[in-house]
Amino acid sequence: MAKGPYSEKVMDHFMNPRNMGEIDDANGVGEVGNPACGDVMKIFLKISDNNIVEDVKFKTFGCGAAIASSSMATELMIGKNIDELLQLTNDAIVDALGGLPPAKIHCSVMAEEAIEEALKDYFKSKGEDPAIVDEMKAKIKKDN
Amino acid sequence: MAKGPYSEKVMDHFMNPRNMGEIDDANGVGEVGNPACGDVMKIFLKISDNNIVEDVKFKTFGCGAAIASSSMATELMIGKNIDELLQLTNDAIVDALGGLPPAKIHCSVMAEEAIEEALKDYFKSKGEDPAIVDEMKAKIKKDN
Amino acid sequence: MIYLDNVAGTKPDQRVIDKMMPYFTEHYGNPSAHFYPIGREAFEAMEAARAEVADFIGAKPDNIVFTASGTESNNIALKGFLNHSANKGKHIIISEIEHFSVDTLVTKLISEGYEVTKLKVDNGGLVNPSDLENAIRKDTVLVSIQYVNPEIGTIQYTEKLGGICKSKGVTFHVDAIAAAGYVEIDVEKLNCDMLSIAAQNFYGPKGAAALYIREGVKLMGLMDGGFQEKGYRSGTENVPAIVGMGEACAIAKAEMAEYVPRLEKLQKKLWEGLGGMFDFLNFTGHETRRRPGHVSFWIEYIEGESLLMWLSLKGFACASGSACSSNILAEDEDDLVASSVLTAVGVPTDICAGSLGVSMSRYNTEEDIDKLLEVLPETVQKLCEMSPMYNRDK
Amino acid sequence: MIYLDNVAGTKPDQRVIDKMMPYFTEHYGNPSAHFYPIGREAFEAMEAARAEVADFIGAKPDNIVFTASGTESNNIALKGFLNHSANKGKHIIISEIEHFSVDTLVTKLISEGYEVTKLKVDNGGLVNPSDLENAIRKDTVLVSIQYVNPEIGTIQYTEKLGGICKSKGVTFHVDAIAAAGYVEIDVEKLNCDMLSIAAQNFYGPKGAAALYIREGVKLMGLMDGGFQEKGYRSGTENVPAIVGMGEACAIAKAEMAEYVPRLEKLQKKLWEGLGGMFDFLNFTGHETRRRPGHVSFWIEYIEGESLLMWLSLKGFACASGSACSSNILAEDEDDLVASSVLTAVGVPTDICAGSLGVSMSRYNTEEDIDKLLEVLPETVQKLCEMSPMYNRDK
Ligand SMILES: Cc1ncc(COP(=O)(O)O)c(C=O)c1O
Ligand SMILES: Cc1ncc(COP(=O)(O)O)c(C=O)c1O
Repeated sequence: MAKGPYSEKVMDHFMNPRNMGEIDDANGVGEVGNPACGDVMKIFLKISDNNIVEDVKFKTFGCGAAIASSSMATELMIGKNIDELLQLTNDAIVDALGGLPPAKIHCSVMAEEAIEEALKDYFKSKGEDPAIVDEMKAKIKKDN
Repeated sequence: MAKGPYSEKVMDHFMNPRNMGEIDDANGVGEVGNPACGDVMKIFLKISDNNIVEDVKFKTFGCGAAIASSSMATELMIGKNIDELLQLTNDAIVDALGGLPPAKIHCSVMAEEAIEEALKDYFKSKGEDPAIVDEMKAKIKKDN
Repeated sequence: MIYLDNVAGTKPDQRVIDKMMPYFTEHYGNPSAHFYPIGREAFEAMEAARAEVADFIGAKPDNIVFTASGTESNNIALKGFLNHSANKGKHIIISEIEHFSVDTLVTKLISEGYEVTKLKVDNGGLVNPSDLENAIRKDTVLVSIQYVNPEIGTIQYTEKLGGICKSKGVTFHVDAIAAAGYVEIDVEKLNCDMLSIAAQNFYGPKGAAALYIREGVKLMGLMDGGFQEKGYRSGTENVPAIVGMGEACAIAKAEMAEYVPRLEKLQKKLWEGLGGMFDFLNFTGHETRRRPGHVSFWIEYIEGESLLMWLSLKGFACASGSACSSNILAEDEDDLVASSVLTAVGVPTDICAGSLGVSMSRYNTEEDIDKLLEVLPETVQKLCEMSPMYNRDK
Repeated sequence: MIYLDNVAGTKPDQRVIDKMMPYFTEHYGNPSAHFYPIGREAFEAMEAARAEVADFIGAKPDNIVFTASGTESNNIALKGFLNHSANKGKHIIISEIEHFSVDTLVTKLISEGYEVTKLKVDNGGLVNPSDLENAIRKDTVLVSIQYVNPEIGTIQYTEKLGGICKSKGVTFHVDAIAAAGYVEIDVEKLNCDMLSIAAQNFYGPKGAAALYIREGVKLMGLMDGGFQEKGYRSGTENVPAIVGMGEACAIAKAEMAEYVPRLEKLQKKLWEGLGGMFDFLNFTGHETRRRPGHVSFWIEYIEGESLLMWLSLKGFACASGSACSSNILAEDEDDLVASSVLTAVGVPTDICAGSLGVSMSRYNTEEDIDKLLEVLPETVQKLCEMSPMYNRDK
């Protein structure tokens, strides 16, 4: 088969998405995107008491890049602590996927945003101010 | 060989021009055309005392259609009397050639004009007014 | 691979290829070189092809201009005509479901002072002839409406539309690129002044297309150069492709009566098979006035590119009008443009939906359709399970 | 038939044809269809060809736009550039011996308010670089000068001309259509901003040509439509022809070093043979700066079409710039246009003269030239005898 517009990694994650599904007792859920734009991404997080991602699942309506970005994102998240999660940028997802076509970079951005939303939901569920996520993100950006 | 832009008759006259050459003792010679335009046609007439074309020859600088038109014209002229010569139009030459491309019709017109010029020269050589040719031509046109 | 994207181009007929070959190897001359056989052979083959193209659409050879693509035919027709009649009027009418090569072109003209009316289509994709009648104004110079839409397969009432243009004295161009080889074309019956077809859409080669121009209709060529194609289209002609186009026309003329009913049968089979499959599958286009062998639909909850990719992995080549799959080479996501055809025929954009276009060729068999009907449910199911929208509203 | 009209197009190399074939029979997909193999294969083959074309002229693949003919490349370059820079200046410079696709185009622009300088050439057909330098004005937006003239074979001082344009900041287009495959092309050395080549001129197929566009140079496409070729050239791409063009570039790059000296030898042989033949035979073009294997001349007293026809009957395919042979399909004799190139290089128009162009390909042999040298005297003699001008002035 000829190579497509996507890397082999993208194709692998598209065909065999990792961690696809929902977590019934998730303590953080984030959804981003817009059906009219053709992408909706939803991430379910289960963060343990010692701040480690114990489990993560995704559901995505979208193109090959969107599905592969979500799948890869979940792989990169598992076992990470919250700090590490906040450090996970879309660039890391793109790199891990072996690149994305320029017009599809936004799919990886959506994955990063879905993680943020899920984290905010997690803080909210713990009664904390979700704005902390934005602050921490801003701090990380500045430090880099 | 594939057919060219010219009919078989044109090709035949181009390859085997009839009556090519000069007549040393011609009593009527006509030349028309313009080197810059790519065509010069010269017709040599030998008209007998009883007004019959006894001999005719041509020399032509020009394209395939010009050479074939002159050659065909001489064929149509031989044995004709002056009246008949005046009746010989470019259409008759074109017909006899099995047609010419539209852009090359002017070659047959040149042949007709060369005949006229040769006739004028003939009248002049006999001490008559060459204008008679134009008059006779005009009359023929009107009668048709 | 089961190829079901024939609106994007068909596999050329082997007879077409065989006919072309000697024009690569033997008769390679330039058709403008009339004075030696190798050139003249090329010229004569081109003129024979012109006669075949003309015959295929009920025209005279003199009215056929060869171009290099459907897009070029449409561009010469529209720009060439408007550039020539610059001062005759500034109103143009098209439909809202035209191909980019008409829609983009005409839309750009607005900045040059043209007014453009884009006629609405109904849910079946049809322009209502009385809408055209009402839209024509005193200063209308040109109407351009496609014969068949490649995305939704709808066949317009082109004959009627042409009749209206004719009675009102307005020049009428028909983009018949998705129609040729599938729907009968007769420029007299259609009452059109110009008509575009492209060989690759009906078993001919890429690189050859044609524009029919009725006597008396004056155009200005797009390109300046040599004398080729009477100046409508300068540049050395692609002789082998033109020869192939002639053969494709001759074959289509001879064989449409055989393969069109066969395609209609396959279409019916697929339509019926899909009809009972999911309650969230919706057909697009018209149920009866459609290109034989063309079935198109949208499926809620799943996205078109993913559907295409899965079908490809399963061995099927289809099309989608989804934004994501539109322009994958773009440098920017803003250049991903969803088909406006689907919106025009009432597909709601505020829900998650993937569109799919299946366009068969005469090479397709019943088995191909059986296989597609077998594979589609599991594929859709897989994507539904992955979709955050599926089951949400249940 | 001994084919000696290679400026009108060459016989495609068999390797080129072999490379093209699978894109008719197997990989027939539309290269815009990225989501199934049959489409993607077409796309990837096209991109491989783009890399080969780029490599052939010292460019990057991103700078190559595929078109369907040399004329189209020239038209996109000139009109596309001017349409984009409409307000930057109104002065254009070309030479007086450009191909129709440049000369006619630019001449028409005068009515749109452009001023055009057509640089004179010397008797060898060369533009004097200092003439270009002097002609460039503050409002000069574009210079377009061909690399090799197909009629008289002259190779311009393109590198110098490009250097002048570069130093003055004026955009420089090179029509290299008659140069490619015969003269080395390197867009960096040439200092050009745009450059046109066409595959059929160097053993590639008809229907594929390319335009090089330097980064930063902005053009507007001629045709509106889909996303193909980044919008510079919309319309389904002619994949087989493009693949063939890639192969032709790769072959030329690899083999020019072998066949160019061979062509130079044949050229010398023909030149010397002709030199002693008649005192009324005059060479045209430059003696040393000429396309390898190209010999052109005019013969007094005889006309070009007749000469062509006789040579054809004797088995030779050549070219002539004579008016009579120019546009045999015209409806009107006024449309017969003699080449202005000959006038430009000082061929007197007030005497009877037939011009002949002999352009060899790498398929030609010494025997071919021997035969031509054998046949020419008798042919010329025959026509001289028929000419009322011959011997007149003796
Ligand atoms: C210098 C030059 N420019 C332009 C062209 C036009 O190319 P085409 O006939 O492929 O359109 C030619 C044709 O041979 C040429 O020699
Ligand atoms: C209706 C219609 N118009 C125009 C075109 C453009 O044709 P091309 O891609 O050959 O330029 C297409 C392409 O399939 C089409 O379906």
